Amino acid sequence: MPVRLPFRPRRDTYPPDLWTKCPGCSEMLFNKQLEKTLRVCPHCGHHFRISAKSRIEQLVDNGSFVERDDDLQPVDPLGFVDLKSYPDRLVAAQLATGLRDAAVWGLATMGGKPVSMCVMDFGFIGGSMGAVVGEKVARAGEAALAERIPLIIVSSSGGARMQEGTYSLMQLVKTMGVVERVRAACVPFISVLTDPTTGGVFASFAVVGDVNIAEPNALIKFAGDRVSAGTIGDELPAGYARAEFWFSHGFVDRIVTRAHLRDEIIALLGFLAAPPVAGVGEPVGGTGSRPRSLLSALTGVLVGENGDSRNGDSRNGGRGGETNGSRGEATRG
Amino acid sequence: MPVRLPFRPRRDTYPPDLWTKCPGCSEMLFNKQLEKTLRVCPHCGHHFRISAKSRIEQLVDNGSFVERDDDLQPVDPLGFVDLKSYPDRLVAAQLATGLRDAAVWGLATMGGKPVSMCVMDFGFIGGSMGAVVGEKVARAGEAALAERIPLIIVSSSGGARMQEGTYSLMQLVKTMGVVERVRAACVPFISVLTDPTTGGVFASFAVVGDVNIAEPNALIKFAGDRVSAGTIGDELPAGYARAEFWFSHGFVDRIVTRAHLRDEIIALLGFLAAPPVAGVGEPVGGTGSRPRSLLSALTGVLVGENGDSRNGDSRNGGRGGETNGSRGEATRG
Amino acid sequence: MVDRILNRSHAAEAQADNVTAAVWAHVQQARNLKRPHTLELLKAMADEFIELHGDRLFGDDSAIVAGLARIAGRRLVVIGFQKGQDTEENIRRNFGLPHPEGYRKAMRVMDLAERYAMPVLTFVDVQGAFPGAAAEERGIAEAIAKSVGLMTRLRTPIVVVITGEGGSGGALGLAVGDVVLALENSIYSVISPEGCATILWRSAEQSQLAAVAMKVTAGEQHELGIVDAVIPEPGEGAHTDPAEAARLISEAVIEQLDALGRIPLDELVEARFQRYRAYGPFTVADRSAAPPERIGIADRLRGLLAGRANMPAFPGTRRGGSSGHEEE
Amino acid sequence: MVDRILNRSHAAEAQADNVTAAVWAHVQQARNLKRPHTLELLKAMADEFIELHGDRLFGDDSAIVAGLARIAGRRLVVIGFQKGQDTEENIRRNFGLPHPEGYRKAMRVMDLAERYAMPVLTFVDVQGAFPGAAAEERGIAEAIAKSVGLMTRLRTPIVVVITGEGGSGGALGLAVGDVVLALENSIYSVISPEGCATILWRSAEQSQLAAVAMKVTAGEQHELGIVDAVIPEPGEGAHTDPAEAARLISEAVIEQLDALGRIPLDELVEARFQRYRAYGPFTVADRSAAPPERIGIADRLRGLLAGRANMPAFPGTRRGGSSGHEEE
Ligand SMILES: [Zn+2]
Ligand SMILES: [Zn+2]
Repeated sequence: MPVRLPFRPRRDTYPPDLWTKCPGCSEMLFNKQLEKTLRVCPHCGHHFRISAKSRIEQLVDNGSFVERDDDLQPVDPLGFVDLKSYPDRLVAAQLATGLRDAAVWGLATMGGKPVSMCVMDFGFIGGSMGAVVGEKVARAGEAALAERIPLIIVSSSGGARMQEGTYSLMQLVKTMGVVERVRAACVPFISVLTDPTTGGVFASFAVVGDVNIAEPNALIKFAGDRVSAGTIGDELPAGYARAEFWFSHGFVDRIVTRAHLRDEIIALLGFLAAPPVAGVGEPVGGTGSRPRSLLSALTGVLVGENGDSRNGDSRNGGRGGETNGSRGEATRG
Repeated sequence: MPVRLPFRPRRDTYPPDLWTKCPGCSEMLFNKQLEKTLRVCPHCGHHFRISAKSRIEQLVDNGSFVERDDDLQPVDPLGFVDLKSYPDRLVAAQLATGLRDAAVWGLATMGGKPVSMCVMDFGFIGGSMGAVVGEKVARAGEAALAERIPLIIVSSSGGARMQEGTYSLMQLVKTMGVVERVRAACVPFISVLTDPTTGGVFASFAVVGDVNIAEPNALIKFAGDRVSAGTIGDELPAGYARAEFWFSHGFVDRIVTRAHLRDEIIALLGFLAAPPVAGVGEPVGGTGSRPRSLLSALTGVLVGENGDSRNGDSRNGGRGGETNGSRGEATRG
Repeated sequence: MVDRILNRSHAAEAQADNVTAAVWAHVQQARNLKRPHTLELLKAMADEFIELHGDRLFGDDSAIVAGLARIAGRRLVVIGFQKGQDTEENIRRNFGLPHPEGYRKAMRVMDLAERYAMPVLTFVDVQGAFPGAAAEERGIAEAIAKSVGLMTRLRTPIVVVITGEGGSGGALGLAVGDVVLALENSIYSVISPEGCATILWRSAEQSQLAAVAMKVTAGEQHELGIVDAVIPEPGEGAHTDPAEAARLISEAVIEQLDALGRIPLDELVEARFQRYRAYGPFTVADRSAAPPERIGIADRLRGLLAGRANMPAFPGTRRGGSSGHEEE
Repeated sequence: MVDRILNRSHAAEAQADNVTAAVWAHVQQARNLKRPHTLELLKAMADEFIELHGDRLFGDDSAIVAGLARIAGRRLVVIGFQKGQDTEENIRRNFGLPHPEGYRKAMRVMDLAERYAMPVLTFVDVQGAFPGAAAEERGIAEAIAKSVGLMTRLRTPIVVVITGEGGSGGALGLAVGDVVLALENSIYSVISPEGCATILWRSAEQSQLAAVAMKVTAGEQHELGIVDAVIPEPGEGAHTDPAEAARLISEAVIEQLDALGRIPLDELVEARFQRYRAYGPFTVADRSAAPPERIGIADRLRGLLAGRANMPAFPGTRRGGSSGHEEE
């Protein structure tokens, strides 16, 4: 008999009628207000972590997201037990998040343009990447390849999921294999690194976007566990391994506040479009025609290609206190 | 009426019956003896600069070198005059070296394998690269491409030749364009950097070999003139911009003494061989067949392909005092 | 064996202790400093080896060696991790912990392998990439990602041999291949047992339990389909007879190269991609099992855990995916 | 004008002084700190510009900027050198002197241009690459060589605009194109006049003579076929009316892009290769003019120099090669 998992959509880990203390500036923030600022502190700009579903809602054209493969479910290939058993951790995470695993992928439009999007959820066992997360990233990439539409991955992960052992390690290969094919086919890939993006996720797809965007102050690093475990006793400078650190070290193209992230990606999609046939693309002057996608027919949900905006203007209210949208941007007409 | 240029082969800038003071260890070296050690000091290993002709003699199978395009001659496109006129400098250099310009290229065999080789001569206006040198490098590369035989370039140059102005600068593009085609066609390119390799030669073909070999202590750098002109007042560490510096900074694969250079290149040619057709090369297990070259027919001078050695054993005498042949070599059966 | 640790009867507990001790002894064996590393193996296996140096970007990492080797008459590119044989060399080689330059050198040499039609052989024995700031800030993550990516598409056969400790992403950066072999006493894991214990048990002292739970031994990795074949070690381990160990490795590698050399490159690369594409079992939930009404979480959790018959696969799901190699 | 300097009659000397002064004024104009740089030009020309940062290897060089721009409705990749507008910015941008990371960023963004079918537009205004040890040891030579190499084969149109000082290899790293334009007051040279004077005149004070001898001005470079067309500057120079300068550049660039866009990519890349393949005139000696008997060098030199009628081309040779662009 099937056990019906008590999936419930995670509304809000912060009840709307209560207050949250900002870890950035210690201000008490009214949750309802915080929700309106996309969970960014209006006083200091601290970016709170958000769920995959919230992230998708903030990024895509209203109602355009069609989730794929929400039925993929993790198993316990090693029979792994630490202080808890892995299945227990899975069930607890599923109950807490309403997700079957730490990633959500699907097709959507942004500014009217179809995209393939995969978003990780740190709330699910630290956004760790096991077989299901790797599979979803891979399928998102393969859909982008098949449709020749941009791939957008929003990372938020502690790295590979230890409980699935080397199968988790192999997800680095699986995802990089697909991303290499995406690249070879001249299909755009925008990687968004949010707090935190560490370990094997940073050391695979997240670091190799055509454009790497990071949210301000996001913790991004590879050698998480061992540094924190004291293997290396170096004094680390302030701001070490934060988004701004990676910007100055050349691994992040742009640091973009959450309020500007959607517009930023839409602007990039105005430039990064797969040419009609991979690697060919005869005369490239002119205005860069993009082939009419077959995606609409497949998903049946896309809005018109002319729609460069969506409604949801309420979302744009209450963004006071945001500082400059993106670093190093020179002009933007 | 043609003026007959008084070309004479440069015998030896050091008369054989006299002595030379080694700048490395201040020992007085008998020139005849020095010649037997390939102009390497037997006491301290200092590598004296040598002419292009001597270099070729030391590297190729005896008598196998057939020079090409020895009739290319520089012109004075700018009507350039500094303290002397450029034509005067050219004539003086031609008289001193017996060369028409600072590079010699041709076809030869090494260990019985055909190669295309271009060697620069520092004695000709500091080995500087103008149109003729660029042309010879390009033609050597194109011959390697056409025959699918390895390209070997031995650099020794102060950089681009100022007297030909931006035409000299364009030689960087010309040579890199050809070298990029050599690379794309899976034709091997071994770059040998000798004292000195600086400026535009280092910043073009010399730095991009499949394998970069340097002679010990060779001065190799880009920003030669301006550092020495005092634009930057940094204290430079000892050994700065020497071969060993570049080895530790990752730009030189191997540092090889002159006595071992020929054997080293022959050993590399045992591995680096253009596959039958560029970029295809079906099943690659096995022992790596190389297509029978058509070169023999063209040059008419190649020794048999089985000839893994040449005579000229006299050259191998008198190499005492050489230290280890090459850095970082682990085993060599 | 994890189950045994859970059922804490005295007999089972003793048995679990035995298992744990055995696994930990295996881990210690894999880490034995005297085990032959890449250069020692090459010395025994190769007729000729020309080491190539430098990433052409920043430096030459001595914790990863790479070069051209002739083994049994074959031209190969060999890349591997290298620890020191003594303290001085260990310091020079950063105790075998690579920086980004090591992987970037590896990629440069892999490119030569592809262009000049030489198969690639890698030897994997590394605790992990260097975890310090110097490696981090120069992009150890990027270097590993790119190396892994390159290996998924490199158009030449790749044989990987795990010779000691296959530690995490640092190892993986050189461990993507058409065939993955492992020495009998080697280990392979997604994170070091110490790291795993620190995070999951909140104590590095539980490393032994972590090693057991992660199934790190070569034999277990073979059962999981991550390792294709286990190469036996001579005597009390590879370090007791390095020459014989090298002979056994050489034999196994050549056998694989012969087989791989018969496969057209397009097929080879596609099969390699599909191998890794398939790794990691998962299931597909029964969609008819719709979410129930929302009730108290604690109650539901309790009920669920009581009613759970047997993981891995959740009841009411059909099995999908595969454990990779087992599917082939 | 060099001839005039040599024939040292008084009138000619005065004239030579005038020429030298004029050339040097041109050099100063090209180096005017107020001239608009890449970002200032983009501000005036582009409807949209998204700057991309970082080489994905070591750092982000602020002396080279790169990004995605929309100009007159066209998607372009724009890359250029950037000096500061004031002292603070100049320090931050290292006075516009790039490190290797700048060229490596440029290559990364050029790769995007190729893959997403965007033409490349570069703005060149740099004294030269940063000549310090930090740039040297991280491979400024390698970075420039690779960038030049990539530009010879990039499968998308490239338009180069020399806007100020086209200084040596540092400039060349972004200056390989299908079309090379130059602002009226710009200069282009194989080495800075100061560097040339230091080496050839053994005195940096002779920079003005070096500038004359190297024919550094945009107009002379156009005559030599290195520059395809000169873009006029408004008023007293581009800095006196940056908006108008940007408009004139934009007009010229768009005209070229329109023409280049009609050429199939294979032909475009081949023509670009051939353009640079042909640069640099030389002659072919008459082989019948065999070397004479060996005689005293001094005598021969004297006789030769006396008998020499007229360089450049040695007598007894037929002209070969070409000055590049003039041949087309
Ligand atoms: Zn705050
Ligand atoms: Zn000496």
